[in-house]
Amino acid sequence: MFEIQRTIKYEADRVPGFGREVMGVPGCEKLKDCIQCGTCSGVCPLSIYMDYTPRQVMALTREDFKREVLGSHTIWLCASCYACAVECPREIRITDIMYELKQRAIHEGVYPRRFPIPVLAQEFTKMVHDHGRVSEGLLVTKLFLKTNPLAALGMAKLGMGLMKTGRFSVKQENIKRRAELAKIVETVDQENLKGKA
Amino acid sequence: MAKQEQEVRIGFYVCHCGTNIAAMVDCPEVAQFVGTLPGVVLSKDYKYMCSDPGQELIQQDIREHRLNRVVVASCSPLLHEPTFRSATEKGGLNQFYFHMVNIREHDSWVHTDRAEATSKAKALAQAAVHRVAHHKPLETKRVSINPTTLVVGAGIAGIHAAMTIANSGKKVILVEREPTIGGHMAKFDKTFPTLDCAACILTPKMSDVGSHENIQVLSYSEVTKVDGFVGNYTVTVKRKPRYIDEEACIGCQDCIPACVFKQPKFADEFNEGLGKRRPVYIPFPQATPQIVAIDPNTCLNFKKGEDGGRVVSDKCKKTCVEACGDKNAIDFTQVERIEEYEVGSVIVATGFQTFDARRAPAYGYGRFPNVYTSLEIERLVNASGPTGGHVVMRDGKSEPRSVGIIHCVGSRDKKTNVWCSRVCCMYSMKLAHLLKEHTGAEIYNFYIDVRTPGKGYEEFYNKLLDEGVHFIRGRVGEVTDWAMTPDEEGKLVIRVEDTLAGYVRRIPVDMVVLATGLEPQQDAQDVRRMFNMSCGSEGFFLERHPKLAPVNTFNDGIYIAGACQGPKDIPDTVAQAGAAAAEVLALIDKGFVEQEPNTAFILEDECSGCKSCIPLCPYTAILFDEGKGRAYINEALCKGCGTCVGSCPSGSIVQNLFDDEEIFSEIEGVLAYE
Amino acid sequence: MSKEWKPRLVAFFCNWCTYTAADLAGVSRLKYAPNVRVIRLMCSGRIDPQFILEALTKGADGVLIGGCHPNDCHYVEGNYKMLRRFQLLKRMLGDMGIEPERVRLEWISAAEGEKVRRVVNEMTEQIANLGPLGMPGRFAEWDREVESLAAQIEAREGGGCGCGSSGAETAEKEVAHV
Amino acid sequence: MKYGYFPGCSLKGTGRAYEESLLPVMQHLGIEMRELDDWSCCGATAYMAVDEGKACALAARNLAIAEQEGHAQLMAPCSACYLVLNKTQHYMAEYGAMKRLVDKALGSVNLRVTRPTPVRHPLDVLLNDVGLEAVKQKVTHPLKGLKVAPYYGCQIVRPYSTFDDQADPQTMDRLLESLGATVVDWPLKTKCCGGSLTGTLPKAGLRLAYILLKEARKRGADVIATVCPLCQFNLDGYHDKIAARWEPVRIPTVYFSQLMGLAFGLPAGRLGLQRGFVPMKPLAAVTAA
Repeated sequence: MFEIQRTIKYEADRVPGFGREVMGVPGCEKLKDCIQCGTCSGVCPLSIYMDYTPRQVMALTREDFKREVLGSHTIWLCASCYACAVECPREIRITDIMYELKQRAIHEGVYPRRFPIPVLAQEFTKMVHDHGRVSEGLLVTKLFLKTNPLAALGMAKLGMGLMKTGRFSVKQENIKRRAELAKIVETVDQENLKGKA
Repeated sequence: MAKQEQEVRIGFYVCHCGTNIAAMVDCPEVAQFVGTLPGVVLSKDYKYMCSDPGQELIQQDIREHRLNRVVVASCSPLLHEPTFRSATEKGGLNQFYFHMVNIREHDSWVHTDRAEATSKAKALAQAAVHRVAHHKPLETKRVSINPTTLVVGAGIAGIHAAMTIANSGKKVILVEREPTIGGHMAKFDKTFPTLDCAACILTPKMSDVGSHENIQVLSYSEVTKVDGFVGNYTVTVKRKPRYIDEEACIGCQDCIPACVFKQPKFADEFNEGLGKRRPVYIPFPQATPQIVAIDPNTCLNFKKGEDGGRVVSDKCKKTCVEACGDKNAIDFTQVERIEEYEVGSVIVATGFQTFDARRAPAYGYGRFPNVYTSLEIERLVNASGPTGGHVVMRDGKSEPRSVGIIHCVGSRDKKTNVWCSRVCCMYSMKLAHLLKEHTGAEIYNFYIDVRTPGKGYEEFYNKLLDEGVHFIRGRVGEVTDWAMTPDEEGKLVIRVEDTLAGYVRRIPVDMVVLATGLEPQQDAQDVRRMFNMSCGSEGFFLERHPKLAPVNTFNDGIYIAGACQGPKDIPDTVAQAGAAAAEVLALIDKGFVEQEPNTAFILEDECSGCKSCIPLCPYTAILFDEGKGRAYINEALCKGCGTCVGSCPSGSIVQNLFDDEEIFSEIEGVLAYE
Repeated sequence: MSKEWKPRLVAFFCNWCTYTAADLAGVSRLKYAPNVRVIRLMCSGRIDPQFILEALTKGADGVLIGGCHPNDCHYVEGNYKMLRRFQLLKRMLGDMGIEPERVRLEWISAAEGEKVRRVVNEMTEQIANLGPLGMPGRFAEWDREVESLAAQIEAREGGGCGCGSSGAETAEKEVAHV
Repeated sequence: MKYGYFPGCSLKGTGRAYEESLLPVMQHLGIEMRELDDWSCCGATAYMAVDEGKACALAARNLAIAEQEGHAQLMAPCSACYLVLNKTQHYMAEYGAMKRLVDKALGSVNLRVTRPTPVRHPLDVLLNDVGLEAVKQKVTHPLKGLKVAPYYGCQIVRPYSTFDDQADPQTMDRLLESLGATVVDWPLKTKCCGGSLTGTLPKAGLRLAYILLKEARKRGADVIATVCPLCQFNLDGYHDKIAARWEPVRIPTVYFSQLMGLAFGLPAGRLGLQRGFVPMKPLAAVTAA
């Protein structure tokens, strides 16, 4: 016995306008020029772990398959090494498109649950908002507690080692003008809202 | 002007050009508007003005309505001005009583708002109506055509064009910068898709050229200067010294083995550096002319001179001279010579260069010895190549068991060359076939798209599929030498997304072939300037019209053929060379050209004799009459740029077709419409 | 004017490079602002500064000149010669209070259809921001001022010596300095 | 020579040894580095994934502070900071909307970016401002016989770097040569170290680190030299896990600045060398000399 699955896509599976919307974002406009050559996947160090290769993400985005793209692992596996963007023969900034897709996935809350990467991104952001700087030790600790407490045990040895070499601290770094930072963030939020209105 | 006693009667026609114009410009409205302008006797819109009925319409109206001016609003005057001028003339008017308005290229094709486009068309039409009222009858000037033709570049395009013209009994001067004619094609082993041997079809043609009574081959020479105009060009040719008296050398090649270098030692250009040659050499056995050349950079009889160039040192034993004996063909004192030739027309067939694979660093050319360019493989599979057709890798002995051919290297890439080079798919498949035939290796083709638009090409693709050559659709990410698995050790690893299978793959191979694209020659811009041509944005020479004048340039009497106009394969190149030859022969056969009468003249009464115009003329057409204290223009030398007219302080120079009153009325016209 | 004002540009393009480039823009179906009206000349060297002045006085809001790139002139160096004249003209226009953006010189080769599109769009936008030049209106105004001044003078001097015209001339000079 | 100095969060945490070695080395070369007052997070990778506009505003805050303090140039040793600060300037120049957004956000706290401040990597400064000759003159303990694999990682050469080749960078190679070391030619100079995936998705992230370590060892390197705190952490911190998953590939990974310090004869104990997990054994001889 084996399970079978339908893979056909109907027009109803598309979210018309999604591709155009992404291509309207600064840095993402050249997606229009993609010729599906696969160079991005060919140079990507992580493409071998992806459910869709970067090239497929480009095709799916352009064809409005929003759910597939935002729900993919690919966008979270991108390590931002920019190899694809540099090698792309159409000068598509694939890394920046990945960022845009990550933002949309977070915004819509569609990333896989307990998937550590988006959680890391959010924890990171929160820490920056609150304190202005990132304290790596604290960040990692929080991350593991939120996603996989068991794995935290596996990392304990590394943590101990870091502490021994004076590199691990759960002390929170702070900047002085935190209010200033909060105001900047708030203004961006307001502008974004205005933009959407 | 005083002579305009006659009442101006203008006929105006606006062309729909099918829907090309009519879709964006309301043609009836334009016609209706122009009909209200003073001087316009009739105003019509018509579907296709350039068609026979359209031209007939003009002629008929001239007769019936006693028109004495004609304006047509349609496409670019660069396309159809001659058509309508001739219709005007056939209608019984002087052809220069015509003016043309460009509402297609400059209006309907570039705008998106119908009202705006219509309004622009009206303004442009009104300007023409204003202008044409001031037109004067002019006569064209006939210039005779020198029946000798210059062909620049002796690859297959230049050879074919030269032969075609020479066979009709006309003289040809064929200039080639290398020591032999033949170009890139001479380096190829087989040609696609028929796999007939390049040498078998090319070398007989080469020797025919060499011995043709109507063709003068100037090998190892370069054109450095071109003066004159259609029908009468003076061309300056630099004859580079090959240190051999071309008349005396009989091509016995006894001097070559006699050279003091017992073994060939220097990189052989013809073999893409894969073989070696001596300082005295002949590029390949069937080279034409059959004359050796001495390379002063490696010959021991030369040393570095004070200005950095090579000068004779006389330090060598000169065993070559000894071997030459009383033929006395070796002449170390030879220097560069400058010669001038008079010709009537020119065919530029300067070809292409291949993309430098080092510009695609991810593929490791120059870093990994067993990464080759396609041209190197051409020599490697060639029976007369450096290994006698034995395909071995750089170690000189081992045959590859697996080969990866990477397509589109330096093509379809915005970082290097954006265009498709057209020939790489086919030549890659040809090389795949030959490599498989020679070595039995597994061959992988990595492609973005397989493009086989040519007679028998798709069939060739099928043949390759039948032969079991792998085709993997994916542009290679990188070629590296680090191994992940034991079978990758010591190999070149190609990492690529197999986009059709949907997997990223690592494929270890012994040899990588880079299918490098075609690009304009290094000095294409200099050549373009010399012949007053234009280049497209990619740097290939621009044809006058992509469909209707594919071998003409914007400069009359200068034609282009072959890959200097854009990447193309041998069949297309030969076809184009034939077309260029036909254009030249048509010109020679006609015997004369009519020149646009847009020359300038000086109103003697108004000239103040300030002489400021004289140094402005690049053709020294303006002279000074000391007796009268006035300048005057030699019409035969004037080419009608109007620079002197624009700068004359007393306004005493007039340019036919572009005189002040014509232009001022045009300015007024375009602005009169709200 | 009841209609909404839109910039009007007159362009002088040389036959060999820029006019051909504009044709190429057409063949390539590039879209650009419809505000430009092209006048074809054989060479940018033919451009007399008076053409530009004439265009501005007859109601153009801007003038674009297109010629071959340096070293690429079909007539060897007509473009250079025009460039020299152009520099002088620019200074003069500046003295007249005409913004420098209104008269623009661009080298556009036959292959640069895209550049035609970019330059026309840029210039249209710039001039739309500057607003109408309104030379015809300004001239009419100047004429009226001159006339009224002349009338005043005539009234003051009783119009005895028939020097009305010379009076108008001096008045014009004065007005020009305002 | 004076530069504003943007350390970034890592150089105060896991990448502490980078700062500990870079500052004395630069001082030794007569370069003044003034740390920006009250700098904040650069807006790094993780932030870009949440909100690009905020990330740019954050980066721009630091640029505005640099401008306010009158720095003509800003040195950013961390690769991620280097990239984000550069990217922000590119985006602000290229996209009017981004510039308006950032200007507005900064304006709300009376900060302003009025001119581009060149953001420089220490390698760029060392090669192009200081010059290799000046570096050589300071070398008292040449790293003779030490085989170093220079590892640039991704973000300093891609995509905004102007000072080195994207495919085959050379600056660190030449710097290391001038210290007397033998540079190991290896093809993985600019490959990804796994980034933050070593922590979040070890299966994928650690494999990348493993490949780098394995190849460096195979090519006979004694030590890997790096320019980025995250790279150093990934290549140094996970040897046990890598050994458990694949095979042991122990090889030390240090900052290029630590090697410079050693070559300059600065006290080894003050270069943060004790902070590495895999000690740099072969250097014992060098430092003793």
